[in-house]
Amino acid sequence: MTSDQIILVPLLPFLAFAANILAGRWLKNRAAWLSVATSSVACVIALPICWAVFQGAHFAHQGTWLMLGTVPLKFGYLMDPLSATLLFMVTIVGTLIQIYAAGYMHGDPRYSRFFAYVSLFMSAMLTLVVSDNYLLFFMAWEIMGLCSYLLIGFYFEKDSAANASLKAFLTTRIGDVGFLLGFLTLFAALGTLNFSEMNTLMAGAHGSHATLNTGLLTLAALLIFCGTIGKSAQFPLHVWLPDAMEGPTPVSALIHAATMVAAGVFLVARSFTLFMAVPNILPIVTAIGTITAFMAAFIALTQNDIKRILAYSTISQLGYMVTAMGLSGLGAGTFHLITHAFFKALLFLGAGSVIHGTHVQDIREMGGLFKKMPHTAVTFIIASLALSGVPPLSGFWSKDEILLSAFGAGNFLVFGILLLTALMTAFYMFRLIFLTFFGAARNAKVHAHESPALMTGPLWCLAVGSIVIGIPGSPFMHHWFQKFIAHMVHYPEYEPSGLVMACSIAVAILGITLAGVMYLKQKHWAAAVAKNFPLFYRLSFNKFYFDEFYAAYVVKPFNALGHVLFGFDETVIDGAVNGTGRNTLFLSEIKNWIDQYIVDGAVNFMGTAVYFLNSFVKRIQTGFVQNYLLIVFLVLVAFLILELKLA
Amino acid sequence: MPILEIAAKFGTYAVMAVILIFALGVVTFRNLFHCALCLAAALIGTAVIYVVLQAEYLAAIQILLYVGAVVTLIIFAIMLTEHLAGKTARQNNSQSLLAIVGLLGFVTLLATLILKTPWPVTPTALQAKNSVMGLGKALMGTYVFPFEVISIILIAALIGTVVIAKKDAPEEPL
Amino acid sequence: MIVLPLSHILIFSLVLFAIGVYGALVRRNIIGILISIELMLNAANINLIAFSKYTSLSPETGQIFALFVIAIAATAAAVGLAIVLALYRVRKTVQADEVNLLKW
Amino acid sequence: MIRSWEFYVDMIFVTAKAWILSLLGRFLPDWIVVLASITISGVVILCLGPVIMMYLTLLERKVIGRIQNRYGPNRVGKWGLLQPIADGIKMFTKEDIVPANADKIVHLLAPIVIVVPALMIFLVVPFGERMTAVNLNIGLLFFIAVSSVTILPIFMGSWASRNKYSLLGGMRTAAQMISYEIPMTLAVVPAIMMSQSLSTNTIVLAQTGDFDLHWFIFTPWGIVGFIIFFLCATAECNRPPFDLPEAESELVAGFHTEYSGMKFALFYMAEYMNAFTLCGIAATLFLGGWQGPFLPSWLWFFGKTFLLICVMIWFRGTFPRFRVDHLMGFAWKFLLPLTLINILLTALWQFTSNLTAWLWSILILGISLWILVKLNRTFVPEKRHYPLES
Amino acid sequence: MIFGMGVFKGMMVTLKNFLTSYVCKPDNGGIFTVQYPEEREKVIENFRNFPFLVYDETPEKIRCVACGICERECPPKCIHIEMALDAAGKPTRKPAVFDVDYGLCMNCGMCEDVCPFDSIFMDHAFEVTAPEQSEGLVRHKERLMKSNEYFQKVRPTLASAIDQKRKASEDKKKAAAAQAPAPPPPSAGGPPAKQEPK
Repeated sequence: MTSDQIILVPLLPFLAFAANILAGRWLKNRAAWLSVATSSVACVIALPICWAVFQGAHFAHQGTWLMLGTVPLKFGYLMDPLSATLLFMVTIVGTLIQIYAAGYMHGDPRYSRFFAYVSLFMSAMLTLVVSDNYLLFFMAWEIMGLCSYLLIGFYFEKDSAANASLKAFLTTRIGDVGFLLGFLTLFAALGTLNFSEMNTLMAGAHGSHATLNTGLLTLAALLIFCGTIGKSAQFPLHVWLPDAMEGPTPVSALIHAATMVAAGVFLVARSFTLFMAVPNILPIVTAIGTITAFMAAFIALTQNDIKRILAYSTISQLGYMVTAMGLSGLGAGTFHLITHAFFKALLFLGAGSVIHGTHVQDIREMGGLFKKMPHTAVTFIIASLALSGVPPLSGFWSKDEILLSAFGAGNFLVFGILLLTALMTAFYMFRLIFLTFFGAARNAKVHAHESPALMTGPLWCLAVGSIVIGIPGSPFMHHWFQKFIAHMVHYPEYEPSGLVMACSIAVAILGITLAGVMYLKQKHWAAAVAKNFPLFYRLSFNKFYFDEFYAAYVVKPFNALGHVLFGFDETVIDGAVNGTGRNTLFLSEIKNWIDQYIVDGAVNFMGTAVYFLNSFVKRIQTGFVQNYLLIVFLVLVAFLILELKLA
Repeated sequence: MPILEIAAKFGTYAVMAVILIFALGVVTFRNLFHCALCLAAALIGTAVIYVVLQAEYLAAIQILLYVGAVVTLIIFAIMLTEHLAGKTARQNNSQSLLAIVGLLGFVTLLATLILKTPWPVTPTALQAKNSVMGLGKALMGTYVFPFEVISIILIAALIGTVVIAKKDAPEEPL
Repeated sequence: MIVLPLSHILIFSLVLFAIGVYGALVRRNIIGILISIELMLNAANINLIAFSKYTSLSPETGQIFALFVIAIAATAAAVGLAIVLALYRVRKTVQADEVNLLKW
Repeated sequence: MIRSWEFYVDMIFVTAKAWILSLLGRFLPDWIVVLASITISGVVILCLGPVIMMYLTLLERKVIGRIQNRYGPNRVGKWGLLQPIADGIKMFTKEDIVPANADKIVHLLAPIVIVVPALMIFLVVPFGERMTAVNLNIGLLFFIAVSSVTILPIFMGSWASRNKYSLLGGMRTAAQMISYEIPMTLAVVPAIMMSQSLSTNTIVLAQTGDFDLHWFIFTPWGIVGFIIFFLCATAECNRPPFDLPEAESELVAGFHTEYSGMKFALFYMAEYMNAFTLCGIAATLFLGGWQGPFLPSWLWFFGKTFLLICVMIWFRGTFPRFRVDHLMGFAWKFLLPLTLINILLTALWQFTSNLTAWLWSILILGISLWILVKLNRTFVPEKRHYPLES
Repeated sequence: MIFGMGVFKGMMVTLKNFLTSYVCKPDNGGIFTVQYPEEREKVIENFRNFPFLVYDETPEKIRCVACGICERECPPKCIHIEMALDAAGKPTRKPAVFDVDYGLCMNCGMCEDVCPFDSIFMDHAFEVTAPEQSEGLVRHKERLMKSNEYFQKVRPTLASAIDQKRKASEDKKKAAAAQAPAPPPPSAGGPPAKQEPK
């Protein structure tokens, strides 16, 4: 019965949500503690179960929810290596971020509502993680989308926040519709929505493709991947994520860095057998991932908003994960997902701490914060090192795994792009750090101060996590994690390669050095680079003109279509109407005479005649309902007689 | 025990007759309150018929919902709209004769039809016992969707009733 | 089990229904009409149960339909009576033939 | 089969009836025996009801007297044992007054009709082992349905009297009874869920167990359900503190203001029989009905029932009357959510072990009670300050 | 505060009352009903109900002199006095008729206060019943007259005080009589003669 307690894990945050949303007015500041407490309890319940799964256990339980005709709708939970890993990550990171948020959101007028939304989000995310079928998965997925919308637009007084929330919602919606259609297609093809059953079917079908409808499955896989593209902000639907940074920073950390956006990758991991079974889909995944990784990193090079840089970094890293999935590197992708969750959450929280301390977001306004905010700075640097892939921090191991899958698969183009991306990653992260924490303070108006212990505490916890979480996947533990994931699904594994590792370390150090040189020593270099490569600079600075592109080629056409239709209405139809009107006016003058004497006479005669007749007939319409009822009834009787006569 | 069976049979006919008498009372009494009471009596009688047809559960539900709730509601409405000691006005409108003629036709026609039709009455069906358990299972299984829809309808009716019957801010009568 | 002929039950419910129809047709009071409609629904219920008992359908089907009818009848009564009360408040009458604005 | 003498004491009434029937069966045809069986049960119930009612009035007057430091009736017979009979004689011989404008027939019918459901509920009450008059498989539903009919005669009486106090009392009764019927019905649901039956007999049998610790009241949902059921039962039979329909200080006597003599006595009788049957059902549902060690089953049943009735009387001796809005609010805003939570607890009980379920139940109940109390501020008045108090 | 605690407390109070009614004395929670005909509460001495007339040793030696002051002062006018006449038709300073209508009397005690001859007092007897209201509750002189011993018994403090006073005045009178010869009788008989209304 112990594993049944897993139901409590999503349920407890949901209770916190209910309490906060219903009784938030007098819970006031206690709202945060309610949310934190429920998350912590969920964490405490979840961790032993995760541990058991790490030891090799496997839990699943199913119950029938409804019988729709003969098809049972079954809900249940599934605790396999994948979900245990995610559960482990989400509960810990979520709890820490909520503790942080209790400090960060202090004094907000909608304090309790914030925690209500966050708890609802936690509940949905945990449901998604433990769910064992696509339907429940999708339901949780949609609730997460809703929470994301609510939280991005949390400061809905700001126009930008409201617009960003709308943008995020609409953009992800495209992917969600794809996902919905995808799993319905899958249901049509397989007759089940259950992950385990799907895996079994796929494993069975591996030998004989004839039994399964490959066309339908390909379509299903493509559509499901649409969901990933939307949720994980992959090219070309990545535009919402940077704007989503309008939400409170803990939200950015929790939803838009650590958990929700990772759900897309998790979806691919869940459907991995499907993607493996269907030919020609993995290259698409790889391509999308690589493009995203490179493009986002490239954009991040020139951004100035601290949260935006991190957002693009997130997109880039998600691209990494998707690439890993595309290269059949399930273990590598999942591993990177976990490590990324820790250090990216830490980065966002650090950024939040910086914003909290300085009240500015532009890195050009900052500088020299290391002295003033030591805790934040140190943890931030740890996270950046992890992200840049400096050994022995966690990011190095996971990134190395991904590079290894590319290398091992012999896909050297991808490998090269990923290396380049890693270089850029190290560069922009340390650009950020050097501009923010080192050098001299550039804006005298900024009075920075260290954040309270309530906020730095989670930072340190996450920092420790960022350092050690890579160990299970490292050679020190003999790549335990990859083997653990491989228990579930078999995918190609590659021998660790010293060359890849060396490349990885080299680009990381190169990037950091470059950033150091450019932003600490030779400060004019940055401007020079921008001047000498104007095309690249503009592309990067303007985010590849994606928003403009969409504005020009998606939004504008629709607007233009509207305008055209309106113009058509105004000129052609109205003109025709007006012209007709003028002509009619003229004609009517003539007709008037005819009308008055001939037609009117006739009409009046008709009217009189009708009125005369009507005075008998109109009595039927008495206004009494019962009269009508009687007539209906009598007609019914008449029909009955008729019918009997005929019969 | 043929005597008991015959007695029960005639008892049933007697109940039917009583129901019909009360039903006539429902439509003919001048005092609306008496009508409502007759309705309650007729409904209780119908519950007895249900018991005869071995639908005990439904009989109980009939009494609980109809007599306990609907009739009470009707009586409330009567009390709110009727003047306690007011003279009752003419209760029937002028179409009663026509209605009676039509109804007689209707009843004769359908009665002949009923008598002529060979109903597929099966002895196995007559012997079948239906349990409350089976009813519950059917309600929660086969008919779960209509059941849920009913709950939505009930909620809608609840809200609608409150909205309609709520006293608005005072305004001019039409 | 008392074996009445099915046709007797049907005729009984037919007569009950006819009485209800008569009430719905001739009562002036709207509440009276509502009461009569309850009678008609009742007659229909008897038919449902009788059919489910006498024919080889699943015995639950008819009862469940009757159950639904009862539920709907309750909502109908509630909404109808609310309308009657609103009408009474606005027009100070509950006579059906005094509410005849909707004509000609 | 050899049985202990306890068994025969237990079965004394059942055996007596069976003996009479077998005696009849020797001389008379079967159908008369069937009729006789029905008649015996009917006659027993018809006698039992009024007798119980009479002595309940005496019990009530005695206990209330004791609570108020008085003796209560003690003049007619030893300890006033003949007092109910004297009251009865008085009621019979009193003049029957009918108001001039009253609706005579309905006025006459109301007190007669009100006794019918009160007596009918006796049919499904299990007085002892094998001592249910009619072992209906929908017994509990029958009880709920029939007790809901009680509203109707009260309406009849109040409307037919043509008296504003009667009418107000009738309206109040209807509102109160409909409101409290809902939490009462929902409070019954856990017992049905756990025993998986609507039959009162089966529910009693479901509570069999060692040391009688299987009574439903020894579970968290059982105790909550029992308290809610008992409160609702008190309200259903219009007993204090829920006696608004007959609030003397406001409505003279509510719906039976215009009744006197035997008609009044019938109203009174119905009320007391309702109190008895409701307490009996409460004992059946939650206190294990006739289950109990050592004593014969029927003695256990009557003991439990009278204990509950004494609690009702105790209530009457203790509490002042509710205010109308508090009364309705209590049913709709407090009891109703609590019953729903209680159903949840029942489900919980079925799924986890006892100790865990207890802990969870206490947690959930505590939280929900706290929330309900917070939401229902009106029931918890502000701390009042009386300036005269030193 | 736990919700429902007040309810529980209230019930405990009544339960305590219920239980103590069986074991305790009236003063600390027991039953304080008095089972009237069999047992009755002690009447306090100053309790006053209806008036009565006091006579000394024998009924002839009635204290009342039929002066009529009480008749005049009685607020509900429930006293009716007629003075006795002797054979000669002279007033005798004794009441011939002394009726008190208990049905009218409101137990105010005015008569007791105004009586200068310490003759009329309020009694303790309250169980006064009559089959018929108008005449049955009228008490005539014969039933009104009670001996001084009775007075001593029901209201000992007042009675002994009055006895002492009377004895003192008697002594004073005796002493005065010893000093001076007895005054002529007409001076004493004067005022009653004037008072004769009829």
